[in-house]
Amino acid sequence: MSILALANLSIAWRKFLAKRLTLTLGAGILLLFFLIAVGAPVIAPYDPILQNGDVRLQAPSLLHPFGTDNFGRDILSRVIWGARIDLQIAIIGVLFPFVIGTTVGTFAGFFGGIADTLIMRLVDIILAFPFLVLMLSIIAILGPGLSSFYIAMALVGWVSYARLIRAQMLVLKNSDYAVAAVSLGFSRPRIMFRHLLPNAIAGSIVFSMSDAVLVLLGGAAVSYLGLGVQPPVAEWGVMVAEGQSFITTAWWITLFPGLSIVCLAFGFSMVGDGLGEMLGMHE
Amino acid sequence: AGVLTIGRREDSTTFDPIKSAQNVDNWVFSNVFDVLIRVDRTGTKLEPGLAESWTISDDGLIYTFKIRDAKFSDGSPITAADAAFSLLRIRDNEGSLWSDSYKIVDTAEATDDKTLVVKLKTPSAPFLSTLALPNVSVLSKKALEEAGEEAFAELPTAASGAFTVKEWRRGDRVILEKNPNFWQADRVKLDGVEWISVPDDNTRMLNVQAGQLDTAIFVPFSRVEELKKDPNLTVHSDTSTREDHLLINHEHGALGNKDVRQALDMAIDKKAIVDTVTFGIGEVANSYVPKGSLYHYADNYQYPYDPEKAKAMLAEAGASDLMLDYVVNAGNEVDEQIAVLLQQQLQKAGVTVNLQKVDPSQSWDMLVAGDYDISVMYWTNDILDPDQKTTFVLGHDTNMNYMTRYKNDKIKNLVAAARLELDPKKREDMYIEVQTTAKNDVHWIDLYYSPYINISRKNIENFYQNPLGRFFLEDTVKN
Amino acid sequence: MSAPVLSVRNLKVDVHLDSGVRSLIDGISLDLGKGEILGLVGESGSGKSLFCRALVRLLPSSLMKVESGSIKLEGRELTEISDPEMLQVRGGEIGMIFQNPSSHLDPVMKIGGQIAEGIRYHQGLNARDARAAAIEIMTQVGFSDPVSQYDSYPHEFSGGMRQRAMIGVALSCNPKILIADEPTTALDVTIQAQILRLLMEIRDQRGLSIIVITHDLGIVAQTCDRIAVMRRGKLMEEGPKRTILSRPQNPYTINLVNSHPSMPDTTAPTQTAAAKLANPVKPLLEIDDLHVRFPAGGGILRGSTAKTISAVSGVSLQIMPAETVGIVGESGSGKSTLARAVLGLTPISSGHVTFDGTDIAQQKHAGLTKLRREAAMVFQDPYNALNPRLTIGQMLAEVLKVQGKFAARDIPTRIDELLDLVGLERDFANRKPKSMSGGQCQRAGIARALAVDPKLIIADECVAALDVTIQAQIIDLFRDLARKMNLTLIFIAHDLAIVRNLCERVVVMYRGEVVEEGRSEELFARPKHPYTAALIAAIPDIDPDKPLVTGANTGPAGPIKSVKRIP
Amino acid sequence: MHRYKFVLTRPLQFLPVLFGISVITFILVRLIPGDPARNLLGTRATPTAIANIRAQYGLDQPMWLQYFYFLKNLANGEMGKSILYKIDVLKLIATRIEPTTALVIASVILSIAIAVPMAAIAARNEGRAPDHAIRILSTFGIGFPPFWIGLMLMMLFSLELGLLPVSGYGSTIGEKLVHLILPSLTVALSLSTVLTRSLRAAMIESLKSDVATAARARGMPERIVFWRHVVPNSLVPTINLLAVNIGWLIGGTVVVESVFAVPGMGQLLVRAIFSRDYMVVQGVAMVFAGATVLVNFLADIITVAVDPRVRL
Ligand SMILES: Nc1ncnc2c1ncn2[C@@H]1O[C@H](COP(=O)(O)OP(=O)(O)OP(=O)(O)O)[C@@H](O)[C@H]1O
Ligand SMILES: Nc1ncnc2c1ncn2[C@@H]1O[C@H](COP(=O)(O)OP(=O)(O)OP(=O)(O)O)[C@@H](O)[C@H]1O
Ligand SMILES: [Mg+2]
Ligand SMILES: [Mg+2]
Repeated sequence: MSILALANLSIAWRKFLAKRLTLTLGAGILLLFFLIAVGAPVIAPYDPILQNGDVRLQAPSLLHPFGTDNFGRDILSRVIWGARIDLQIAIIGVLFPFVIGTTVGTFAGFFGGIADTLIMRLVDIILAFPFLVLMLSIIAILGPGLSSFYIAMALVGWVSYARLIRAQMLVLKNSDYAVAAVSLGFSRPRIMFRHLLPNAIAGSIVFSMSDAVLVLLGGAAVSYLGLGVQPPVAEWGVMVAEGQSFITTAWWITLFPGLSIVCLAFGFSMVGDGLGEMLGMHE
Repeated sequence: AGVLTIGRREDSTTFDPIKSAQNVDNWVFSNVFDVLIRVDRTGTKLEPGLAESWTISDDGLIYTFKIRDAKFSDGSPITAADAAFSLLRIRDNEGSLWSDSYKIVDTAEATDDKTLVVKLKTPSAPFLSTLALPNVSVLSKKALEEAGEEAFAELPTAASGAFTVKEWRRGDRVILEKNPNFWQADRVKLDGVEWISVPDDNTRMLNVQAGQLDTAIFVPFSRVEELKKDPNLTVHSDTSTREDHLLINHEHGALGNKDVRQALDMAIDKKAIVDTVTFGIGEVANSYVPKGSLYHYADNYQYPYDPEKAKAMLAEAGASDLMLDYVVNAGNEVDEQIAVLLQQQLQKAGVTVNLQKVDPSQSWDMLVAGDYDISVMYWTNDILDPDQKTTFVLGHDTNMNYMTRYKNDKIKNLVAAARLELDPKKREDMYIEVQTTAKNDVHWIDLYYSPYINISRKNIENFYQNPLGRFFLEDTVKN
Repeated sequence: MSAPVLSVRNLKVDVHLDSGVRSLIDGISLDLGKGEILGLVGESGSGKSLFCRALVRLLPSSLMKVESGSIKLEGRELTEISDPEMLQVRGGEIGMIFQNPSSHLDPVMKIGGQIAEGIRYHQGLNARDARAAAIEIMTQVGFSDPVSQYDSYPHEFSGGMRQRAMIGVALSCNPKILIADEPTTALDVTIQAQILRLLMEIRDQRGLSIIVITHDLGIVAQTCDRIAVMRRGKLMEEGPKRTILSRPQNPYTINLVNSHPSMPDTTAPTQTAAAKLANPVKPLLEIDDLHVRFPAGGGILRGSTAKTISAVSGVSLQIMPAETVGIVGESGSGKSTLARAVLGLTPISSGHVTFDGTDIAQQKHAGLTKLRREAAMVFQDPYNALNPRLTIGQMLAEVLKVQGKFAARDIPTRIDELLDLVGLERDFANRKPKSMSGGQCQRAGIARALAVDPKLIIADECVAALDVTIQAQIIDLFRDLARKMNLTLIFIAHDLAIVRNLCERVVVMYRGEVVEEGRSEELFARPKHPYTAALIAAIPDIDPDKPLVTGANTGPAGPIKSVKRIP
Repeated sequence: MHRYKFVLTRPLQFLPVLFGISVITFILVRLIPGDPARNLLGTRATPTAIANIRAQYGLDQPMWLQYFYFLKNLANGEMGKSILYKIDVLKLIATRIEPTTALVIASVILSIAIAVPMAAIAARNEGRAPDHAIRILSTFGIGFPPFWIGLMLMMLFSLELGLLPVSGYGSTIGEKLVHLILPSLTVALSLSTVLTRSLRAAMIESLKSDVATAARARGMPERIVFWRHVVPNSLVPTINLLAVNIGWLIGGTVVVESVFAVPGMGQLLVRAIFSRDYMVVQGVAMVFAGATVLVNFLADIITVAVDPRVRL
């Protein structure tokens, strides 16, 4: 490749950056967290679960940039390892609801009728159901742990996607190109999945990014009530919750994991905004 | 003078003493209802309450109480009939949570207004102690029947204690007012008391720091050091009967082996737990009978912390790759911290621990079902006598020795005998034997004792509770 | 011409994009005399709207800038005044009427309120006086019951009434100049005629100066005094209406004038039709007493208290093979519904549709399969009818694959053929609808219809959104195709001029019924039904000497009586 | 009015939802491991005492029979008796319903009061510094958990400045209002971020809409264009977002109630769940669900009132 081509490429890239600043910035943040998560064993200065009675509750210092907790564990290392769990929570916690909700919403919106009515009533019920009762009971029934949390999230979370997609489907299935597809003798699955779904899904993709934030917070809320990730695993929500008894004496225990949640959330919402701009949601 | 405000975690659930077994309720009952016999401030002696004096027949079956001249808050006299009614009610009432504890009572009769005669089915050394329980407080038969049980439980119309219930704002606070008809009314300095529910620990402390509450109870260990520095506050540390211990399921594989249990005991650094979890406030426990309680054996054996030896013992017992399921109570900060700590300590002895955090109700189920290997629980005494706890923990009773499934017939017989032994000296010896045997068997692992920690503003004096938890608000002064 | 009210000199507007600066208005100079109506014509994207917005500093994007030039309003230089002063100019001096009243009227504010708003702001009247003044204006623009209509919301009115309201809003500030940006494109001919007449009346009453933007030369011919022709941001030609229409100088203008469909057509397609009629055959499509009803209340815009809406009621038609039939009628008369019902895209309430001998209601499966393989539809809105995520090539390939008439190997060649057929370059196969102009999309839509290799094509208002030059191209294309491939064509439109040009037979629909049907030249020459007559009379002719006739001239929004009233 | 016909018919659609919720809560709470009787008895529970309590509350009956009684009670307007508090569930809820309702309403009002100006500033400065600042700020609002925000507010306003009470609820209206400021601010800080985002997007769209252009073209100053045309046209999607979020909001008060010691239903619910007080969990869930349904209904009415085009 010639120098000229490279220069052109970099100009194009810069233009893309300027245009998609939000998206790029958001994706950059997410990528950073991803790298941190992947590189945790290398980056983290200490073992995240190793307790050290000699350095309990130490304020941030050169040795421990984020300080230590009441077991003398290094907060920085825990925050770094926490990225693994929290990214996983955000991704899996969104993926399942997304897939389930999208599928259900597509069918309900496209076919309508009794199935649609039943599904929408179910959606109403879940929406009206106190989230906490549902969450706590599902976790209690399934036993504690991340997988229960995912299942609970999926059982509750699909509703939003189903609603979004269904609403889009109702509009799109009467659109001219859907009618055109019918008039051309296309099969229903083809119309649903090849023609309508790709056009209906943009809103859900954008929403999934803010949903990721909500899932992270849901995790934190469940942790506050004591049913989060099992100790001694480092997870930001749990760290924040555990640190609450030290808020007045050792602020660093809550602040750094809290800030990490904020940054990750910020990354996700930037990507969401960026995708929205790109997919022409706000126009 | 003045109204004392006390911040606590949860609000009361009822004012019918027989229908609750929770400290939140009992501690308020003690302010509102008086008992025949009280436990003193040190928690080691009984002292007269509404019963001025009492005699016990030689066979230990018949108790005769002389009821003091006292009035309910509505002005009616407190009679032996009321006392008999209350005692029989806790035994017979359908809604009573305590009937099992009073099944030993055969009859209770008021022979006259001031004389109550109670006949037991069998002799019982701890019986007098059980009369000090707030749940068996003396209620006014007339008031209760006039108001109806439910209404009375909402807002008692007659109080026998230092205060009457003026208002109960559910979920928020219980408002008590001085009872002018209380027999020790001149002892009471406060005009009233408000028990206010502030669930969040930080918020509760902040309320006292900001001067919006006079006192707060349940101070987290982690906050003590800092609160002591606040010039406006006094931090109180009152001896309690609380003991935290590690339950072991004796029915699970290697855990049935005494050597393995002893190894586990040696693998645990209790001092480190005291330092980390209680911030040095607690004290390493050496017996299931808490320090300062009746018949506590101070010289009981204490396993040394020796992870190497523990490892060797485990290997010898063929349990070198021991894997244990540890049920942790979610939402309990202290429990979770102990779990994290123990996990690492046991690791050093080659024991792998899986933490299973579940909510407290569920952990009960798992413990009862034997669905666990180890788990940390705690116990506080309701009565002064060690019999209650001993029976539950070692009496081979219906609860499988507090879910440990520990079996030792010698202990079983000893516990039963001690209950009947009326001679204090002999009883003490028996309890020492129980304590040493249990320790040797490692029925569970004693971890630490911890005090009640409360804070109050500097203008509050004489705010304290006895080891059984009773707050002596009749002595409290608000300046 | 008296001293111009508005005088624009050498106006330049640029847009500053990442990719560089593009000139959108390139040195335009124009004068507008007092009481004059100036017609601004030109193809889509030529900068007509932009020019007018530049006058009042309302450019649609922050990336655009007026680079140079002067705009003098009665001697005052508008490019130099401050923003607050400009607020007074907008509305107060220059009023705007927009193309699409549905989107420019505030849907959540009462019509009267929107008119009164400008009055209160510009004339400082109190609420009561403003209301009175607004009612006065509403009367002027032809509201029949302004006092009660004052409190109605835009959605409660028909398109024509909304456009009147829009004019009322513009008049409310009592401007000296009125700019009407394509004021009638969304309306059908009869309403269009009423609105144009209204504009002229207002000019006469108030002595306003008006700029009318349009792409329809007929409108210009009927209403304007002077014409300015724009193309690609430049002024092509400008002058008195008659001069431009009769002796256009610029080649673009010549093309524009020549492609106007109302020009007498010498190559009438009648011979072929006559030839076909000589040997009668079985009809390809037979519609017998067709009814389509919709549950009421579903239509948000037309909600009524009736239980159902009869969109099509009792239509019977026979279409012969290779025939070209036009269906005309005002908006909402049921044309699209009829088309959709015929193709089985909307459930039929009663009646029969027989396609090539198969009753599609009775033999549903067989009928629909046959229909889907042999009939195709071209949709009204070129953008919406194409899946935005597929390239034209992918779209055509999919149709060909599903129809299965070609081997997979031959599909690429066939796509090229189809693109050639509709006059698109072959590399359009790789483009998505977003990057194409309306006309190009329309061609792609036609290519898709042809990909089915149909016997019957139903084209639903497929040229309404396009400008005349492209319209003409597409009409030619259809004519060609009909001839070459022996197609049967049903052509739906509300533009009668086009239908007259293209179709052998015309069907006139009114409120769901067929009110008249006949051979084109006959029907246009001697309409039997008064509604047909009104429709024909309302076509703005490019000949300025054929005056514009508002529908039956029954005053504002006068309804035209149907012969048979529908209940 | 015809447009409001749904006001009469819509409530019928609530019934299946409420019925569904009753079934699900009923089954769900009973599936959670744990025993209300043991909870009540605490550490000293003996099997006989447990059996005794289970019998008293009918927990020893087969599940379907329990549900039948539950429905029968419900038909009589009763919801059973709390195991923990020993009183009628409805009576219990009645004592707790006011603080939660007040908290939710105050939070909603406060979040709107925060969200509207924030969104307005952001939308009118789209792509410029204030817009970015507000978007970053609003991410902080959701990133930090309410108990953290709540505590910070308390330390600032109560401990340092001594302006507001730390926690609690009060008994007079004035006291209650003062007590509600901090908790509702805490909820509002997170809720308003969601609203701000949605409102900002809607406003940006509206600002570029033909309606705004038309208003500008008739010489309306930007202020009038914004408040009279852009804002009303941006409200509907936000109202619906709020309605959808109301369930979450009501649930979200749980944490805030316990942080600020507000004696509301959230606290009641948590305590009931943890002590397996089935009847109370059922009752509160039904009330929450009813409230959610009601709010959505209100949102429908508001939507119809705000946007004359909408019919339901
Ligand atoms: N927001 C915008 N950003 C960039 N370019 C624009 C924008 N709006 C319009 N343009 C460009 O400005 C040019 C002139 O547009 P304008 O709207 O004036 O056309 P027009 O003559 O009114 O066309 P039409 O008949 O389709 O309304 C077009 O090339 C168009 O692509
Ligand atoms: N899905 C539907 N539900 C309810 N009413 C409908 C529906 N589709 C069409 N209508 C109504 O049926 C009538 C005929 O509509 P149709 O679209 O066929 O008119 P059209 O002649 O094609 O008008 P246009 O020229 O505006 O395209 C109208 O009153 C319309 O409101
Ligand atoms: Mg234009
Ligand atoms: Mg149509």
